[in-house]
Amino acid sequence: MKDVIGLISANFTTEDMQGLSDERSIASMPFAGRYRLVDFALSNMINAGITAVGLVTPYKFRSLMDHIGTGSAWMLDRKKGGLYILPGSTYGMSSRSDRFLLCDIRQNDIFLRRSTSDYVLLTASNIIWNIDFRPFIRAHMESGADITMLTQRGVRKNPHGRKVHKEGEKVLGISTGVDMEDDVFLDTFLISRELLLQFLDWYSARDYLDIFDILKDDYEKMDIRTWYYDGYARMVFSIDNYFNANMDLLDMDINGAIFDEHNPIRTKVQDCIPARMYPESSVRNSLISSGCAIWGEVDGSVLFRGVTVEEGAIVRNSVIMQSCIIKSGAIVKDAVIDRNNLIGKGMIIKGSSNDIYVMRKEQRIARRAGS
Amino acid sequence: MKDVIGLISANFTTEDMQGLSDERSIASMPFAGRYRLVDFALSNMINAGITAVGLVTPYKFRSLMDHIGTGSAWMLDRKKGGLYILPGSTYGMSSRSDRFLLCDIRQNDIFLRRSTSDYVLLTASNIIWNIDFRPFIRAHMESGADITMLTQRGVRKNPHGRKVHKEGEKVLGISTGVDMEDDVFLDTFLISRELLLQFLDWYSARDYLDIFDILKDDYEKMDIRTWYYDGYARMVFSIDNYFNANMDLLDMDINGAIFDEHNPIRTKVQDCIPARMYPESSVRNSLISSGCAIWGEVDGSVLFRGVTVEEGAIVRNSVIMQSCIIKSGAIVKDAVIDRNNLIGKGMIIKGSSNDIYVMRKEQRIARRAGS
Amino acid sequence: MGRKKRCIAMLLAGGQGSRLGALTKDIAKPAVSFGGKYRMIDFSLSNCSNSGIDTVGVLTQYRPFELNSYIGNGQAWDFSSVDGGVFILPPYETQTGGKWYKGTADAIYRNLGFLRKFDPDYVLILSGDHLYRMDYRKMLDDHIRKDAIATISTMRVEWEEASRFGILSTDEDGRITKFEEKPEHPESNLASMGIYIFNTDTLMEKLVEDAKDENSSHDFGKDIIPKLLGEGQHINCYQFSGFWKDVGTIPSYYETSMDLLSEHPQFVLTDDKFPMMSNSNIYPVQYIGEKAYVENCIINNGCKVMGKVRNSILGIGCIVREGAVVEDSILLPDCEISFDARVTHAIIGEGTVIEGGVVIGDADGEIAVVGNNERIKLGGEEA
Amino acid sequence: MGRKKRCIAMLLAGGQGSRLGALTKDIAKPAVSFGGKYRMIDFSLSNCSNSGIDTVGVLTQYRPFELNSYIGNGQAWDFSSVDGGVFILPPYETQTGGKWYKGTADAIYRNLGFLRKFDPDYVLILSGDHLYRMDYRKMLDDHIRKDAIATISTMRVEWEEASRFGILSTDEDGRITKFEEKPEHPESNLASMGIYIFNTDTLMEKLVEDAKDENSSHDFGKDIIPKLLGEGQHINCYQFSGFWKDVGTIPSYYETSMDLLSEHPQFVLTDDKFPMMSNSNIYPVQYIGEKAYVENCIINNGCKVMGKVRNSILGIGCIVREGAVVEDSILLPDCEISFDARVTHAIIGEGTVIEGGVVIGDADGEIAVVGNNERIKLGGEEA
Repeated sequence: MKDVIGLISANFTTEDMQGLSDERSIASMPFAGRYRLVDFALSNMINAGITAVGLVTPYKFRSLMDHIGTGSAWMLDRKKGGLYILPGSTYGMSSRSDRFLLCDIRQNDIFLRRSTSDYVLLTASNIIWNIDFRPFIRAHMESGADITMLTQRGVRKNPHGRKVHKEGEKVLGISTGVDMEDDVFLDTFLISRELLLQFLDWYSARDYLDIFDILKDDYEKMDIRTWYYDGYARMVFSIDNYFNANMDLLDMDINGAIFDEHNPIRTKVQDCIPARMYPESSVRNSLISSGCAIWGEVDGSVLFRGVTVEEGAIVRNSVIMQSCIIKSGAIVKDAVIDRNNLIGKGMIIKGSSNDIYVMRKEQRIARRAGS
Repeated sequence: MKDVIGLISANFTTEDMQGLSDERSIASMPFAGRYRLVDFALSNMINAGITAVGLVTPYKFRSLMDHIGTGSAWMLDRKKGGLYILPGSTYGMSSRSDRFLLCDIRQNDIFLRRSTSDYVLLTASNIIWNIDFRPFIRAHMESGADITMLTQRGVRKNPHGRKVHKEGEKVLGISTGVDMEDDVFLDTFLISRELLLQFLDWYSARDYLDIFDILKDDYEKMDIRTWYYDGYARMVFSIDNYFNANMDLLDMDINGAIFDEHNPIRTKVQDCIPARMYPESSVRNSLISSGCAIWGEVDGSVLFRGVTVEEGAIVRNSVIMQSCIIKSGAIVKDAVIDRNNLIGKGMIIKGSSNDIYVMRKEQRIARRAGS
Repeated sequence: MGRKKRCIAMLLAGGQGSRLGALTKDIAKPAVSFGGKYRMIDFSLSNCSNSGIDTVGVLTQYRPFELNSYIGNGQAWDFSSVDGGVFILPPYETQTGGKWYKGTADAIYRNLGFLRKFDPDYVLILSGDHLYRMDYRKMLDDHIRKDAIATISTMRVEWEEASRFGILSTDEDGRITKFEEKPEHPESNLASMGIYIFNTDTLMEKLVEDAKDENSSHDFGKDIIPKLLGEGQHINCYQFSGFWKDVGTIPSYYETSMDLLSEHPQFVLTDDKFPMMSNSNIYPVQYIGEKAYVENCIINNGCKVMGKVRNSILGIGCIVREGAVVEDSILLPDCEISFDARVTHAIIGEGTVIEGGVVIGDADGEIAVVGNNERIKLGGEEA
Repeated sequence: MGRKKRCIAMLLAGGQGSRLGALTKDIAKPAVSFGGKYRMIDFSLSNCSNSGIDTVGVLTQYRPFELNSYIGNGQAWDFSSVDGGVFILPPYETQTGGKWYKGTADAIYRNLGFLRKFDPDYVLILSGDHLYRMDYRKMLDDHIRKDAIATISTMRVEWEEASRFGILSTDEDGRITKFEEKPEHPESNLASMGIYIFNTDTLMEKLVEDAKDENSSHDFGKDIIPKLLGEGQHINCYQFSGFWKDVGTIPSYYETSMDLLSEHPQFVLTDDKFPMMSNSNIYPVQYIGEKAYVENCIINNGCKVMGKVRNSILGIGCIVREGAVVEDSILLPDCEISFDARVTHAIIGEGTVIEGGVVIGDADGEIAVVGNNERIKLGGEEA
């Protein structure tokens, strides 16, 4: 797929992450025990054979860059193409959720101008999916459309999602907020490189708008189509989205579809000793990452690397991030615990299934190494 | 040198580069045909065996990141340690020339906290030198000083340089502006990691100051020493500094000392065909990079990659950056020509030896691919 | 070509390790999996990397493909690639024909050109299949301090085991006075770990001499060391303290592995300052199913456990289906234990599938071993 | 382990290339320098990379060290390392002993396990020492369209040269009807380039058959292809157009190199869309001194020219001292031509030093060749 270059937007945020994204971008949110959200966009791109990918970074890019490192995990450490780290505008600092800010693209237009590829695949960095982009790309190329938007039937209400309004096959516009059965825009679209560069020229005065906002008056004139994806896909805009997507992976079928060994989701390699379940432990229906040491009970939960669950401690229906320690007798239920937290002896942390408790990082212990 | 981590500051700028640093940081200024200024700081660090290096990036970091890429050119693509890309404060955007802003360090304090090394070697990204840091490090460790500053006898007047005031061995303070024979601070110092972290705590209210400004009242109380370096070293703050340092490399001795094959200055690898001198060309006393095609006359100049000098064209005492074309009969003298410029047929570009002509990038031709 | 090297390592990884039976049928012993995610060679390579040795030659000969692919350019162990790195050194053909490595000393001899290229002051000679954590810098410091021409790393072993090793005697300064390869009646219990440091000049000289000696078996323990001692040369004994094991047989492989499941394992895998690194692919996080039962286990990335697993080690990418039972066993990477199969007191090779209902091993018998990439069906085996 | 591969390449790099004399005394022919910064293998590897082939097995045998180090993990040619990459495949020892590769077909036969591991639909077989730029996708498309079991890439050669090649005849559909290895009286001038695509099944089957044939020399051109034709199998002829050269002798090496200095070289090194990549270390920029004279030259990174250089190619890191003269010559990487030395109509090997005042070659004589890593002194040669 030398004909297509990728552009991943990681310069947006929301306020609905209850503090989990205060010091990191949504793109670098830890997920499913060892991944970060941006892994999905990057892996899907390279699994489709795209070898030149631009990543528009948020202002707070340290945690993202720590993760991305060399790009070698995604085989993007290359002479031709490779991974381009592109600074996003400071506009992304305000909790605005526009995914494809014109100014983010303009200030990195060199990435587009330097390329010789015909098409650009743009996608957001907050989508959990394992999609083969190739049929989508083929459909766009064959249709000759100006833009092809990737959509899916809505599976739940989401105030942050974007609904596509269509008349027959023709896209008339989008609006924010989606419901079940709506055509949901999966924040992924194909456009020719030339047309995208033209947009930058035409709308040079309107930097602080999303590319789909500036299109408002043009939907009529342009050939904008949709392409329907029926695989698993979830977008993360809020703590609920985040929690539910983690829990979805306890479903064998979804887990198998997302972590397909033939189209692997790649992430940064870290050396970590294997997970260790001790004689008295009880573990069920959970993801237990390497470096975990389990003496207690874990059920219906996702444990990131290096989590310790001591004897008699109970973790249920929760997401526990890296290097947390759940001391003996403590109980954690319906919660998301950010990294480096210590849940003291006998302490009880409880949310409820429709109001997940969130503990921000390093709340209970002196600051430790890590991010 | 696992005892020492490195921290390179690239988040500062000056206004004296005559537009050459408008779209790039000083750290990413192209130099000596194929290098960027930051290569010296990075290479000296790794040649001293330092394997964990933080690079505080400027707000406009795209060109720097393009160059740094994976860090693999400096063998910093590692599991333990490696290269950490650290976002600088937006404060570096204003053309302030403070090299070690407290806020730049504070907002990346995790890099320091996470480390287990005892010492931090801080250096600026605008110094051209090939220094073996190991004796400097050894001297600091053995002396037990709080801070050891690396200095050199001033070789020329420089309003941007910083002068070290001493009484005997004791440093009393620094001031801006240096003259011949002054003790010039080479913007490089060693400090214990603990002490640097303490500074962040003590001066938590004074973010927008250079670390040596906040020390004003402390010079008395602290054991701050200097270590004298007598090798070649030049700092680039202005177009004159930049031009002269390029020209210095036409001196075989300086060239050999800087590009020492046993302590190589490393840079990003790019595949480029060899340089080609055609039958009628005349080339003398010059650096001619790969990808150059020379039909005309080049004397006392530095040509970057992919420069074409057509028949009858003359280039003298000039720096010509990547992908420029000097058309037949054109004359370029006493000039710095930024990349992607076309000097048309018969055109004459002339500065003088004390007033170098500067042409910013892509002035004379339609925008072409490149940065 | 960068600076002169102080010390480079030559890692002997050519052996088959035939006493590991089915486990080394198609791969070299240093490539055998250990602890579910490591391979034997990880320990020596990690030791080198953690000891600041940046150049390693790996001498291969027996079925090196998996090993070569695994080692790659050594980046997984933080070997840099510009000044040094890991170099695979297979036997090769010259203008006068090709020659296989005839012994450990011969293998190094055939690669004197490699030593000359890097021109180190010292050469560290290692085996690629030992389990230990060692900072070679301490041994090198000792070698230099004692001003010896060679140093052998040793440790005390149980007296009853001593006749399995090369056994040495020393004077009070640690100078070796006697060396016997596998003596019937050992005079001491100080055993060679097969780890040597040589001054490069001496090594080169002795290897050239040895190559000309038609009676030599070209082995360090059997030929080079005794020869040097016979000449009255100063060979220093470095005493290592800590865990070290040459896991050479199925029972010792099994026991050493299972010890990782004890409360206080003898060999501790984790150590932030001296980590054991490995070259892992990305596998998803360990999945423990709704009906799974897991007790006292080590479980690696990519495992999916739906059945029952007790006192066992599951290598990366293993699958234990519903109704399957795995007890007191080691599953090497990418095994699948199908529905209602039962694996007890066994080692199952990499990529092997135990089909539904099959029973492997029993608690009281010998350790059952199934080789790599097999498919075991009910009522008979099929490759 | 990633997806099934469509096509992988097997690159034969085991040969000595003895007709290159001193240039291949200590390195394999595919490792010989070309154009001052490339090595012969760069062209095949770049072609693979540019053709979207992400997995390459490199079969080595003769003095592979420089080649192995140079290839590394293939990253210099943008071969990724997770799903594919470049794999060095030396001869190896099995439980029944070690065997050297006996011919091109035997080399592939001994690595059937490698083919099975990646399980491609097609296998592309290449030589590691040819100079050309070729998009193998076009050949593969042709192979698939013609529904052949094998395809040979060919080109028209001068009639007088034809007897040096494998010569084919075809029917009007491009199906090969006859193949003769180096015929004395060639029937056509359509020459095999030694580049084959096989359906994997066919290839495996035929290699197994060939291995059992005691009369076979185990060579593709001499055994496998004639056998298939004899069986009436459909072998397709793909006609390549463009520059291609097997630089096998000193004169052809010299001429092909010097052609790079002509106004319109036959082989164009630069092509942004299909670049020839190489694995270069970082050398500083070319330095041309105050008193230097440079005329019609190719000069690579790291060169320092203080003397006079005419009609010559200077490899990376070469030094030409003041008063030295280099004319009509090729300096391979890292040569030094000392004060007042004179090199004319010569090829100087890598790392060789021509000391002050020495005169090598003359304009009218044969091409003078000095091997790698020599030091030539006044009044006599010394290694």
